[in-house]
Amino acid sequence: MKKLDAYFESLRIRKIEEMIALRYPEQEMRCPTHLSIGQELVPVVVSNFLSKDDKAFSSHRAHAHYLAKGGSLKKMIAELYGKATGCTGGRGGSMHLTDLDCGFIASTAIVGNSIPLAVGSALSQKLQKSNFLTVSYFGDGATEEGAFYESLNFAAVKSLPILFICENNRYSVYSPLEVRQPANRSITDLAQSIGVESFHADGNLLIPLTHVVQSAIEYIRKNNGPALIELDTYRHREHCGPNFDDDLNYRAAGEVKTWLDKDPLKLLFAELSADQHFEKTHNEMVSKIENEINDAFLFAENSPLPNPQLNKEFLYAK
Amino acid sequence: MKKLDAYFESLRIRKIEEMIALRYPEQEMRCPTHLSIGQELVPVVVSNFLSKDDKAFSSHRAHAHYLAKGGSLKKMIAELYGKATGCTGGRGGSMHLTDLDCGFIASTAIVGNSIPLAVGSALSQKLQKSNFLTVSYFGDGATEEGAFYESLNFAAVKSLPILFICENNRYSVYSPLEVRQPANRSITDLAQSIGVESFHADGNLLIPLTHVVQSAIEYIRKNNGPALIELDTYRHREHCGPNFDDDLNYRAAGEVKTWLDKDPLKLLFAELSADQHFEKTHNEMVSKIENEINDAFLFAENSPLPNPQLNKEFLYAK
Amino acid sequence: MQNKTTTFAEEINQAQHCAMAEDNSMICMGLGINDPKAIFGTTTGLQSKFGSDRVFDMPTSENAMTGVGIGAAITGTRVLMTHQRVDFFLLAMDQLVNNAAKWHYMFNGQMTVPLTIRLIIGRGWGQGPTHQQSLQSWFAHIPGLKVVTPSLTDNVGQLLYQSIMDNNPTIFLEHRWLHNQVTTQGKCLPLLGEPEFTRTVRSGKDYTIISNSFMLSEALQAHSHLLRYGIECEIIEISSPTHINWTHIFASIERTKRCLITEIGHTFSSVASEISHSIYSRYYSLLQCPISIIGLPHYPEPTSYKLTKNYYPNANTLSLKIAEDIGINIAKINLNKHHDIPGEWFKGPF
Amino acid sequence: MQNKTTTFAEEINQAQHCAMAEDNSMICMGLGINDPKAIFGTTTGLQSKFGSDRVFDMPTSENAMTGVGIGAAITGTRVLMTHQRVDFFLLAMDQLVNNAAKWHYMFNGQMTVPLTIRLIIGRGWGQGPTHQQSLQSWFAHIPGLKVVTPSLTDNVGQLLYQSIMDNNPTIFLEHRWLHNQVTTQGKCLPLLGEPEFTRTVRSGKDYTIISNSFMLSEALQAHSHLLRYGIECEIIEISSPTHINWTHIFASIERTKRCLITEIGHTFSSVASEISHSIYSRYYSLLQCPISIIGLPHYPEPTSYKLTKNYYPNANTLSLKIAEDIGINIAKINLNKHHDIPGEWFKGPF
Ligand SMILES: Cc1ncc(C[n+]2csc(CCOP(=O)(O)OP(=O)(O)O)c2C)c(N)n1
Ligand SMILES: Cc1ncc(C[n+]2csc(CCOP(=O)(O)OP(=O)(O)O)c2C)c(N)n1
Ligand SMILES: [Mg+2]
Ligand SMILES: [Mg+2]
Repeated sequence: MKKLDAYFESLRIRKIEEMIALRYPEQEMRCPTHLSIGQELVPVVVSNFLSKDDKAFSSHRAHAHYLAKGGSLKKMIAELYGKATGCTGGRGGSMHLTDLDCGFIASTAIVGNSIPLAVGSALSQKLQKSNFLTVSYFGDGATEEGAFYESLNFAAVKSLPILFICENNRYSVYSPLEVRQPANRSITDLAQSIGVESFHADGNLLIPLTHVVQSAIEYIRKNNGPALIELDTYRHREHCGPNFDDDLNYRAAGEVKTWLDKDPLKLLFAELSADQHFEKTHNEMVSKIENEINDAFLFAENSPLPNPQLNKEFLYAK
Repeated sequence: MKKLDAYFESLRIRKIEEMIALRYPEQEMRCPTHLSIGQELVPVVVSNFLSKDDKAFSSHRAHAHYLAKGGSLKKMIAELYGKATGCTGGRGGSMHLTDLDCGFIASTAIVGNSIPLAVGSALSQKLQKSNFLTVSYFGDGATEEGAFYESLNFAAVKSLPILFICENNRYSVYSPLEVRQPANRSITDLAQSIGVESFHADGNLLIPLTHVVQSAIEYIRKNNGPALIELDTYRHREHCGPNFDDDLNYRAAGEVKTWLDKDPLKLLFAELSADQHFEKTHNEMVSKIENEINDAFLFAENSPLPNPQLNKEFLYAK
Repeated sequence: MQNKTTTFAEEINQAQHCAMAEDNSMICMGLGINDPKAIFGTTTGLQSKFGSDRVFDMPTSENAMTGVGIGAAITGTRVLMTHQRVDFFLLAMDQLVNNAAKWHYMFNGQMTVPLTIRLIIGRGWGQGPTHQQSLQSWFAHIPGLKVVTPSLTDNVGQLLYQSIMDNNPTIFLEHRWLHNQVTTQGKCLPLLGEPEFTRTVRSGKDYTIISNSFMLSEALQAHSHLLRYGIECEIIEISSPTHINWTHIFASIERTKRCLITEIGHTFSSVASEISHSIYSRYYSLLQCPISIIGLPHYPEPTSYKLTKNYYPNANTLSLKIAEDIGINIAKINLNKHHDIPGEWFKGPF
Repeated sequence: MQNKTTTFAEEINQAQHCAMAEDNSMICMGLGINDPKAIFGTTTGLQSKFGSDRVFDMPTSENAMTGVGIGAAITGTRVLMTHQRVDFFLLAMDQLVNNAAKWHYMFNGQMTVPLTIRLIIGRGWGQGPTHQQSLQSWFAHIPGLKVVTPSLTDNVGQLLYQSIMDNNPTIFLEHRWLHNQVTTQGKCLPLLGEPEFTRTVRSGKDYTIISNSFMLSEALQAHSHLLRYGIECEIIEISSPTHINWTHIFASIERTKRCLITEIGHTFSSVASEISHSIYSRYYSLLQCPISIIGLPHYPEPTSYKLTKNYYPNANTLSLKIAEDIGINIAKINLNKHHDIPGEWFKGPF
């Protein structure tokens, strides 16, 4: 993927989430919210290889996946504000996003629980003889769920067109990998031995990331079989909510620093800045992004609240 | 393990199960019953390395595991007859065996569901700083359950003294491996990549089997960590019930023949028969075994029925 | 032709064949779906007719496979999944409750979940504590699920066909002992008809029995027995505890003023408790005797033949209770057969 | 000293400390048990006091970890496991129902399961459809489980301590909004006392309210409000739906002849339906008005602030219903606060 595109698409997501963080304390976005700040590059690169007919599923930490796939920003912010114009009309909140127009089917809030759904979507695609695939995003914690394992097994048995993306940010809430997975565990090797072609890369580095995503997708399209990519990444802020929480010391200061230094936006910015024209493009892009974000927040704030009289609607489908 | 011991211990189990098969049609053993005929050598060798203080757990197909561990034959047959003297007083039937005196804690009837229990037992052993271990028996089908995966992960994280024994008999009821697991799946490699030291052997051949069990147990005792052994094996009769069912053609005739030719008892018998004294020993042992079996069936038949007035008892512990 | 006999299992089989033919996108999956036993004969011929892409066996992974079913359903595939026992499906409650039940609702009607899950309730021959649970009360407690509990051969095909064709997640609770129940083919309701989830299957003025699943067979026997004493029971079949036609029930209670509710599982916090609460809340001052609930005792099923003798209530349990409520003495029906098998055709082991 | 205040969360913390000190074999596990937030402060200090062998974090593997807990329990280890939401525990129903609930019974009393599982019921701040389920009715439906549903700071410590020390598998359903509930320490019941699972927490002659968990807080407010109108409600706390003292309830109904039951979750096939059925079956001809059940509406909880305004019944819902039953007009209580937070101290996000 092109550096400039990767940078600006990631920057856009970063700035959206920073605005959410800034405004969260106003207590108008009243739902649990898990920011992707630090992890944006992964979905940006993955989505670069996808079309609208490819489907995506995600977890509690879904904003970046939704946005990178082309999900409507306005509908997402309106959803956080609990408005009628939100992507689920205020019913699902930050943890239940959907935008069928762009193929972002759904995120769900139970760890590991959207992985089998994504496999079911890939099964539909295979049955419909479609040439498209499904992406399933989840974290390192989700790989501890039996649902992850069972899903990979079935995807392999049936040779389904699915790309599993494991964003390994080393933590599940405040819990480090050591208390959850064996010392020398490689998620990549594990998935490979389940029967899914598996890849690994640093999720902060554009070139290896692009390369590995391309390889995995080529593999899926060529072999009609599943692939998994484990990507090392890091979340900059608290697990849930808008703040930094390194004062709690659950992550070693050195570790935090190493990873913040490897922030994908920082790295790309440094590289791109070498070009003298970049500053101008940057300023233009930033103001474009900021305008879009302001519009989205205005849209959300000015949108009508949903009508609780309709609360009974859609309990059953017609 | 000594050939002669292995042979006679396996033969004893075989003859017990053959008697169950013979008498099952009398309709007095009124519960689903899964025979281990063909798979006896595995638990015989495993149990040879265990003491009463080592614990064992098993699945629906538990007779051989229970007997090899030292479970009371009388109590087992009485259980099949639904008698008060049965190992659970008639409450659990063939699929819920227990004999705490010999460390056979329990078998349960839901696929994969006793694996976490065995891990919990190993956790107790570790906490109690005991030098003993727990064995968890299950089939190839059980490895498809998330519970299997989650259990191995936790056992590895906590370095628990547990030996997982997967008896791979290639079928789950009538379903062959192909429709359940990817083509090139190795359960051994899979377990290894989860983080459990893993071994593989032919479960029909005494020497490699003994060797691998010894290595695994040594590994566990030395490293205080879990190990798994995958053993190739074959059930001779139908999944549940007393009959042969190869008329149903779900297993290729050639496959069945190959495996029946490799019947561990047949192989050991052939080897032992080379010794001229064997015939005598054999006859003596067979009549000893047959007496024991007849006694057990007499015991079961003559035992009192349980009292349904006590059906409410033990809903809660005191 | 019209009068050839047909069984409950055959009707179930037929409904699946018709649904698969009707909807080309539909798939059927389940452990052993195409094995020689074909899930008690209910899935016979499906794979050979519709191919192994659409009809397939699967790994023993109840939780993820339910999720796969939901995922396929929300992306345009109609799904039917079968489990040989309700008990195995306890592994899949997260997918069922957190996803299937809530999906249409929480995504604001944007997707539907055309998924039906057949769960077979085991009974007898030492099924014991973990092969005989029914759990209709669990499923009915969760908003968004549709629960269907067939009792009779005449409408089971229609109920299954319509469940499959319905775009809501449906739990189809099928009792193992009903599979061989026979009726004449002409008496079966058309697959394409709209199911009547609350039906009067016997009319009577003296007493109302509200029942479903295998307990309805016992109720029918009790009904005949009591007729000999001049007692006319009305039997109301609840073939969907989540879609009860209350008016229908209330009309019967107004006439009979007495009622008994059967429960196929345990009774504490059950569908039967709910029905009782609803009837009482309306008619407490009209009733001539308390409402009885007859279901399983409040302990797990033991395995032994001897211990299960009185575990399942039967036609006698019902008749005696009704006679007591009405205030007459009656003899017991002579149920001269093993209590742990559905008929002499059953020889074990599963 | 005796009168220093204490909170519900502190009492829970204390009960765990005492149990761990009392039984050297006991272990505590749960996601985040020793993280900086210590499960809403309820597990503070446990790991530093008792070490990481006995108090430990675990993988996100709810199903197997429940089995591990059961396996450890039946082999001599007392186990306490905590989940931050009931909803996550839906993954573990097989282990809970097929093993924990039935073990002592199906192995004929040879083993016990000293396992307690704390499940926290979420509410508010957009918890939405999958972070706020309570499911007491599911758990109580299964024979062999003990279900404990604390409501008040004065006995929560005792209830938890005794649940842990009990040799039965116990589901301890703890409501997130009760954690900050305050009482004076001298008012707390001793940990070693025998819990009274059915208690009268307010006496009154006019009306019986049967309640538990957070709904009891609403009932207490309704009680005070109605007193101003001369209505004396009796409030009965059900702190274990599986261990109800029916005589206690019946005695109250005989006096008041009117009753309302609160339900912390959905009401269809619920513990409340069961209590209603039992009361009616005895007193249907004595009651002066129908029994009301007040719980959640029969649809999942939406997330938006605006949509949840009336999702949870509150003190006004209860008071107005009671006033209507008694036949008087009353004003509403002015509940001048956000409906989606337990108090001003709560600022989100979880
Ligand atoms: C089944 C289940 N267990 C626990 C939780 C609580 N929880 C929410 S997010 C989370 C962390 C998951 O970690 P990971 O999968 O690595 O994702 P990350 O938050 O790091 O992106 C946990 C434990 C949950 N939502 N569902
Ligand atoms: C959760 C669950 N699903 C399905 C079943 C039905 N069932 C009983 S035994 C069995 C086969 C399991 O195969 P495997 O683990 O290989 O053991 P084997 O019978 O070959 O010894 C199945 C599917 C069950 N008991 N539990
Ligand atoms: Mg993570
Ligand atoms: Mg097998």
